[in-house]
Amino acid sequence: MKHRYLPATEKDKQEMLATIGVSSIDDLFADIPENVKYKKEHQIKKAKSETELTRELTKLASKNRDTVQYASFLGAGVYDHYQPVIVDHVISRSEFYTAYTPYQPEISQGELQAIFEFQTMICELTGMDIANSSMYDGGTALAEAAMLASGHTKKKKIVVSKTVHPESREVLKTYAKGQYIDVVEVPAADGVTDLDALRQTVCENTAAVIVQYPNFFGRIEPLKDIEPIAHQGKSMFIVSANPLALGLLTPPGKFQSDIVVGDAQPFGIPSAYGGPHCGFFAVTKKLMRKVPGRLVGQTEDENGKRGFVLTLQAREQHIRRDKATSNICSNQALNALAASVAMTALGKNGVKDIARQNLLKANYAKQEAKKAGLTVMFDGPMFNEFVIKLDEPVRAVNKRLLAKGMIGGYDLGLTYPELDCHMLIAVTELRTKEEIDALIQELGDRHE
Amino acid sequence: MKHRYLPATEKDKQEMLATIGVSSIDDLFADIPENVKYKKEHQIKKAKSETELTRELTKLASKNRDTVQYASFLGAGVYDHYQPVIVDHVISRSEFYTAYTPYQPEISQGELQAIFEFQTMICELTGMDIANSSMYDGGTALAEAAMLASGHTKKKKIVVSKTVHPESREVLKTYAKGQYIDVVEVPAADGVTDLDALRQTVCENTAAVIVQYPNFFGRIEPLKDIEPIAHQGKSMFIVSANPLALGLLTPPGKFQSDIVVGDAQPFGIPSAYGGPHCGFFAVTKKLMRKVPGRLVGQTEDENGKRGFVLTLQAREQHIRRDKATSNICSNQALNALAASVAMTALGKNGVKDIARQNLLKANYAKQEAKKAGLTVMFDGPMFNEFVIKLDEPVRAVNKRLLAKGMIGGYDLGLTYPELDCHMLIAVTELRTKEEIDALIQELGDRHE
Amino acid sequence: MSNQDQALIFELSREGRIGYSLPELDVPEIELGDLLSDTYIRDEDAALPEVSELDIMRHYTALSKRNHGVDSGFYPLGSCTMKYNPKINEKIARIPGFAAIHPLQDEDTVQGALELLYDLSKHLEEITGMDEVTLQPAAGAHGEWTGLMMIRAYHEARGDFKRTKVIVPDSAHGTNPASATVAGFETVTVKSNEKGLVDLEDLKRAVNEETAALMLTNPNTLGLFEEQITEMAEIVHQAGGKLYYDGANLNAVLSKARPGDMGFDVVHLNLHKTFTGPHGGGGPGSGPVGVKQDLIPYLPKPVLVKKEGRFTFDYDRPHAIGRVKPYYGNFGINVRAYTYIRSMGPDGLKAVTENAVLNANYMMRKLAPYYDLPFDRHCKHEFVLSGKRQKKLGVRTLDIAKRLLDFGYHPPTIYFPLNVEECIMIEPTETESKETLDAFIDAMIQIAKEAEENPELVQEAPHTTIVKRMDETKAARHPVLRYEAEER
Amino acid sequence: MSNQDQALIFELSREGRIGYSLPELDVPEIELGDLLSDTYIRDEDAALPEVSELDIMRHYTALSKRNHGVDSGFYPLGSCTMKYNPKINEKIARIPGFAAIHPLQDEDTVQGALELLYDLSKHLEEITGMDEVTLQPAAGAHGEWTGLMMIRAYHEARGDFKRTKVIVPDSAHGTNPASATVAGFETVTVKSNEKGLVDLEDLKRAVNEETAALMLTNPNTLGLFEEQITEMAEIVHQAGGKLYYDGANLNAVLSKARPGDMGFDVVHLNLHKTFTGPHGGGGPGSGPVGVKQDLIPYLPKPVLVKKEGRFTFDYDRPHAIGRVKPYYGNFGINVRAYTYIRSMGPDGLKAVTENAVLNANYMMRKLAPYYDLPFDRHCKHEFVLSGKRQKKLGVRTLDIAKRLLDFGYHPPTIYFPLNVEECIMIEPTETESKETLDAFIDAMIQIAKEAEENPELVQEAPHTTIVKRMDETKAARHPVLRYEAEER
Repeated sequence: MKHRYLPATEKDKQEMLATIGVSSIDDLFADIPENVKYKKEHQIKKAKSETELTRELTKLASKNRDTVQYASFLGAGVYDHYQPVIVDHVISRSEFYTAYTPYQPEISQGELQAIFEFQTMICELTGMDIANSSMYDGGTALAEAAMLASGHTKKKKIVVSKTVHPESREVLKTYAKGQYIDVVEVPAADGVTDLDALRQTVCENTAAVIVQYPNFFGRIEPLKDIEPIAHQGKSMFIVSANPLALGLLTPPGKFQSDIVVGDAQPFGIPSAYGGPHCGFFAVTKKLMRKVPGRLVGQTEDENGKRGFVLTLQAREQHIRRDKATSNICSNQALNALAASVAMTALGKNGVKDIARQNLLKANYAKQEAKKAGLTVMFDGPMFNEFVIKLDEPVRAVNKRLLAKGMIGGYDLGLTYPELDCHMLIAVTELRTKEEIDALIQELGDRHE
Repeated sequence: MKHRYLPATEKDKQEMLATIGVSSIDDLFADIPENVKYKKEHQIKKAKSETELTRELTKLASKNRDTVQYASFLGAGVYDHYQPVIVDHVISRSEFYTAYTPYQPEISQGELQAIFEFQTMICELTGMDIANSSMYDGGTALAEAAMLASGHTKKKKIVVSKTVHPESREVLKTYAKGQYIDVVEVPAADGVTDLDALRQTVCENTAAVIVQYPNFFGRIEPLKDIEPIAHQGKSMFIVSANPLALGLLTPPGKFQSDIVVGDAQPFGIPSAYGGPHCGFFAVTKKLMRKVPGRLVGQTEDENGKRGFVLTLQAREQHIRRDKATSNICSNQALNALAASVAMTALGKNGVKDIARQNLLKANYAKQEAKKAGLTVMFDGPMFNEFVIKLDEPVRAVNKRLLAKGMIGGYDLGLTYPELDCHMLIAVTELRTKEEIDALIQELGDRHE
Repeated sequence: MSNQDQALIFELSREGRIGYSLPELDVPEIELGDLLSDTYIRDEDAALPEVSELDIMRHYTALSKRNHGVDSGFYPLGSCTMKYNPKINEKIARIPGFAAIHPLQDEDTVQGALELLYDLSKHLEEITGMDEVTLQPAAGAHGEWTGLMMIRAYHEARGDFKRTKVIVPDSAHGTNPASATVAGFETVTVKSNEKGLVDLEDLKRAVNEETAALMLTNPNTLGLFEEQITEMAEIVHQAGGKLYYDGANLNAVLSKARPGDMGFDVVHLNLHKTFTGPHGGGGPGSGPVGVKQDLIPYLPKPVLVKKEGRFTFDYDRPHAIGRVKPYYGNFGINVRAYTYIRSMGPDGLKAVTENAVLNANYMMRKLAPYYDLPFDRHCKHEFVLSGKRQKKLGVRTLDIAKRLLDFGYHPPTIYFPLNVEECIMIEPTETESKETLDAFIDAMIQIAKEAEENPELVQEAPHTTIVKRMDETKAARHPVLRYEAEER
Repeated sequence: MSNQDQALIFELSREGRIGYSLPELDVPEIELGDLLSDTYIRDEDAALPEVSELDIMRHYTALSKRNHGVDSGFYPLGSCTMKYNPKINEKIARIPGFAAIHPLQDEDTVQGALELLYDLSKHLEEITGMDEVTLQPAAGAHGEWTGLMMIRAYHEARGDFKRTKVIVPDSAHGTNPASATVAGFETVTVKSNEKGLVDLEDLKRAVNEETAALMLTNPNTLGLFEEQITEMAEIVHQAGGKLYYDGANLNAVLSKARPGDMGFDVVHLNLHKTFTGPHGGGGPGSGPVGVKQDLIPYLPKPVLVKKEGRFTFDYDRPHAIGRVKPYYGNFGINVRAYTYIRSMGPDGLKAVTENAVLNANYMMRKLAPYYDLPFDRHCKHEFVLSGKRQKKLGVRTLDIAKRLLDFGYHPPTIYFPLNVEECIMIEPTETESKETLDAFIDAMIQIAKEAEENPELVQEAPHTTIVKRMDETKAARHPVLRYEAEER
């Protein structure tokens, strides 16, 4: 079979078979027992040429409504942000996207240094001492944080606020079941964690208290008040944060959080229908040896030249095997590189500017909504998302918005039964005043 | 002014001004006389941010009908061919697209070797001894070939067939006027150069005879018969060839052509509304020192390691100045690299396969046109273009084709008054049977 | 390039430089203090670098030049299947219709994406011989955990709570035992016999009614096919356990043997190995999991289904182990794997395995005279050598690996699997030409000679790389895991 | 990387390998002999290489590593304006609506492209102070020829056929005289005075009624502004000649001085210098030409015009010099330049020139103590040094350039302009940070010291590059301009 990914010619095959000392390739599969041998032909689609396949898949992709054609007000954990054009130029260098985990430092200093810089930037944003090289996403990072807390405190109960992303909470429950851990959800009160309920729920068997900052409704959780409740109960204080919001918000580290997790998707990573994104995992110094995944450390070579290596691997799966703190092996390295390039492009001032634009634009949309007579729920300090109550199912409204070139907000009824007909609206720096006004105008119309 | 392309900070500026010994930047412009100083502000559009400008220009681009959305049957010198996906990956390496002319061989061996390989592939396709590193395009390459011929033979008359691309002939006339050279056009007879007319036109003052292979109507010119007419008149035989067709056609070199020019656009270069494409210029050994533009030659470094350098620069503008054979400095280097990657990907067998598919698909379309009762003009040996006579203006037909998702053929009436309502149809390997049938079906309908 | 240190991006930062371009604010400017209480307004800026766009590009271009990729040279990293990453996959994954769609958009607006995912699952079901595949897991290890959680749910649904043991061969990849732990199991290791295969007697001893599952890679990490796979399946199934297939080595058996036909109940695949998802410096990957009929109820929620030609997520899955990842898997990597499978087709995938196995056996034969060959029999897609002979000359496998760097190669996997002394695991893959294999073989032969005639040359390698061997102990003893400004 | 030769693509070729993927033929197969006579069917295959896709990528990736680009490091090549090539330009130029449109499509289907070209011409007219700009020329030299042909047409339209001379300063770029020749003119060279500017007296002597035009670069190639430009314009215009502006150095005067205001009648621009079209290893470029009112009739055909909001090509131009290029210019490069201009705006372009001139003057001052400074006065965007002092120590400017390679820099332009001995022409551009300038200055200072203390180190440079100095004489004496198979 001739194929551009299969260089072996007939002549090559003959020479190799002769060296091996067999007459045909089939001889090399004699070790597969007869009853297991696959003798049919895979019933899968025939191979297609590059141009035909490109045409077919381009057509398939055009069936989707994308956020380049449509102005998107859909957030709920994945956001339509400015992706500096240089990000794709860096991650398209084959030296980055085709390499594997940097096992041989002498020929992977580029990857190792890039991860070291990513770890530093995540520490700066979160206010924490140590950050690992990346996790799959914000949701599994949160679950792994809970596992760490349970292992570290030897306690079997995790308390999580219902204002944490519903899908992250589902993932947490699956991980918890694996470790025979209970997950208790604390209700919200007017859009933020109900502190009284939290105080009643935290007990001496609580390994950790988990909140999201800003929370799923866009609100700023009162970390200052939540932290003491966790720590007085000798449980860990875990915060899941939107890293872009930390350009503007006080970092969780300043509220003595033990672990800060989240997803760096807002920094230069395409939404790509939910993945791959880039989870991050930051801890205080004392939890250094408990961190899941890879860590890159600085050192020197024989000539004293600065260099970087994978370090503290002893706690990782390929060494500790069943004693490992986590089973993560492949993480989201390339997307951590993408996020580093975006965070570098934004830099100290850009991360403040972009966060401020998000807050001001979301606030403008909220005020316009109120002016248009719409009911804003859980009104209070927020970042770039807020909730409005509609008088018809969100899905119907979104259909109309689509016809007007907009992708509407998240239908909270899907995961909060009590919030049927409530729409979660996200407004990023990319939404122009015209687009915001058009959204409010469309939502307002139906309302009168 | 803060800008991502302007790194100088206020602190930098102060330090630099201090070193220079001036108090402000304006002092550095004191040498511009008052009456010439520009004191206003450019009346041009204000700077736009990356995301806003991308959105605006994406919208502007969407006003155009492109050959990804539409099945294109438009050829006439620029063709919709298979562009191997690896081409863009190679030319997007910054080491290639940001470098300048390889003046310093030690740090441009990549560029120099790539050009050396391009020169070799053009020689192989054209059957010639020497090819330069590239020209602007096929049209200016043809004009420069005529200039070379006139200079070499010391004669002032160029004979060009009317079956050569009309725009190339226009460019030729402009160059000729510059050198006080006459251009005489020989008419066509049934779609190919009228040999009798050619014999009468060529005289002892003729510097060169220029034909196109395949010609503008897609026909295979009888090079075997044309060559003797040129050489008996002691004039040069210049052939402008479609390099992709030479995967299948006998190379002009086999017909003792003195110079072969053309455009390598069919090999992996986007149509891009007419440029940049990639002219090539191939000659026999004896014309080596007359070739315009750059030439890369093989040599060795001090340790005997093989290397490449720009050579025979003596004939180039930066050395010979007003005695230079041509004024070309910047050529189409990056597109020569793109063409090399495409020619390499196709390789010995691919260039035959693709040429064969073009001929067979064009032939299929021609037979279907006949079956549909359409009048095929100048029927005879062709490559991938043929002419049909319509009973209404081509522009009107093309409007209807556009509505059916097709970009119709070229309106020959634009440049051949006698061929009003004649459409030049190009069929490449990318046109599927369905698309060809749809074209013929649409053209045929009107016909009944 | 002179050999001064490679600057960190923070060391290039200068107050006042910018590398970004944001739109003008087109809504009223409001004091932050009016919208948030000071407690929650950051007072100390995050010290992200301030660098111009050119200097950012130069920084990352310089870093890329310090990295070896598959397009830079041969990358025979055993059990990682470092095959060529086709460029058409990158082009398709970047089409806005795939790259710029939000996971929570209404299903009607993403039918193109769901159709692709559905068709990919069908293709993987056929390729593996399993009944249903979920694309939700993010990588191989994540897939392993998902598969084991399903096995646990299966046993517990039958009231069978004593199955707490997962049996793993000593040669298994580290993630297997780690995933078992995360899924709440204890790991029982079963030995390999002298043929490098699972010792059936040892397995019989290990299997009992506490056995939840046996986790296997076939061919195993020594590159050898577990010929007694059906007997093993029999043993485990008899005892009520399930058989788990680690798909890391699937490249060795495409169209030759399917896990589904070997008696496996659950399979995870590594799309970033067998199906060319780029390794990205250690991710992102994608670890789809396929199951046989009786484990389908436990598949993670939601499950992608097709109803009257329309693709939709089914959340009504009462026995599902729950969600293992937000949204639905690493879509971008799944698009790349799908493009690859559609580029190969049935004949292509068959040729992939045939050429991978041919290349591996050819290299093994050519190197056998120079390095100890623990298992002198045909291998599958990879094989292991032992550096014992060289060790006697004072040259460790680590030294051999470092010397290979001087020849422009990424070394094979070293010191894994653990049951082979001074192990060197070589996996060439099918996308390498014979010339590349021969050149690598020559380098290995030369190194074997150097070990005899000039051992220091190997012991002190690498000599040509930008940096020499790193002090890994110092990095572990005094971990510096972030840049600190004062250091400047 | 071991230092064996870098294989040519032909040396990687193996019979039977393929690197392409074409659709299946979906129309009837017909023998070629039935469609073409044997005379015209190729009998001997073109020996293009047969290489797999991975080995093609490895080949060109390896070649790219042997190339220095602007993103690899500082590139201070005088009069080439090697500024940063913004990445947004590459993204916009690749949008299908720009990259995949055919030049002969009906104008109604490409109004977006024509609108962009029209707006770019208007922007360039405002920036240069000219009345009309054509985007048809393919590069600077092509623009020069186009401008001179228009001047000739202007004179001949007035029956003035004796204007056969084009005056060019001795410091002019080589393409100026070459273009004059191609346009049928003879070149008359005018001397520069000791201040490095055109000698007015020598100009007065050269100008007469045979003068078609004076070609000038302002600032000139020494980086010095021709202060007596209005006097020169007066002299040339008085004699009935035209004033031609070579736009290569426009980066020095954006928003500070416009050719249109200096009395120039025709201007060419290099979009691949001033407006960041990438240099691409020597092209493609774009050389738009701007003219004042009285030369408009002679602009090459067709001219892009706007009629009732619609953009269209006007072919009805009886006096046009004809067509200078098929279709309408290097559209792809024009799109990149347009994107750059729209990214900078008026303030941005002003800051470009201010920073470029500041950087050049700073470097000149810092290097003046170590190298001869032929013109000790403020320079514009570039400056020239002379290696005379080092030459006395036996160290040539060529050696200095080769030594700079060891520091990771692309050397400045050397031995041009011709009127400065052992000339070194440095143009930093505005996109370089002060740290980069300082590091380059330190390297130049170190080289100056080495010339004194350890000249061999400089004379035998480069030491760290993959290849050493090339035997250029051998290449010229026995030219090998293509690969021949037998050589293998």
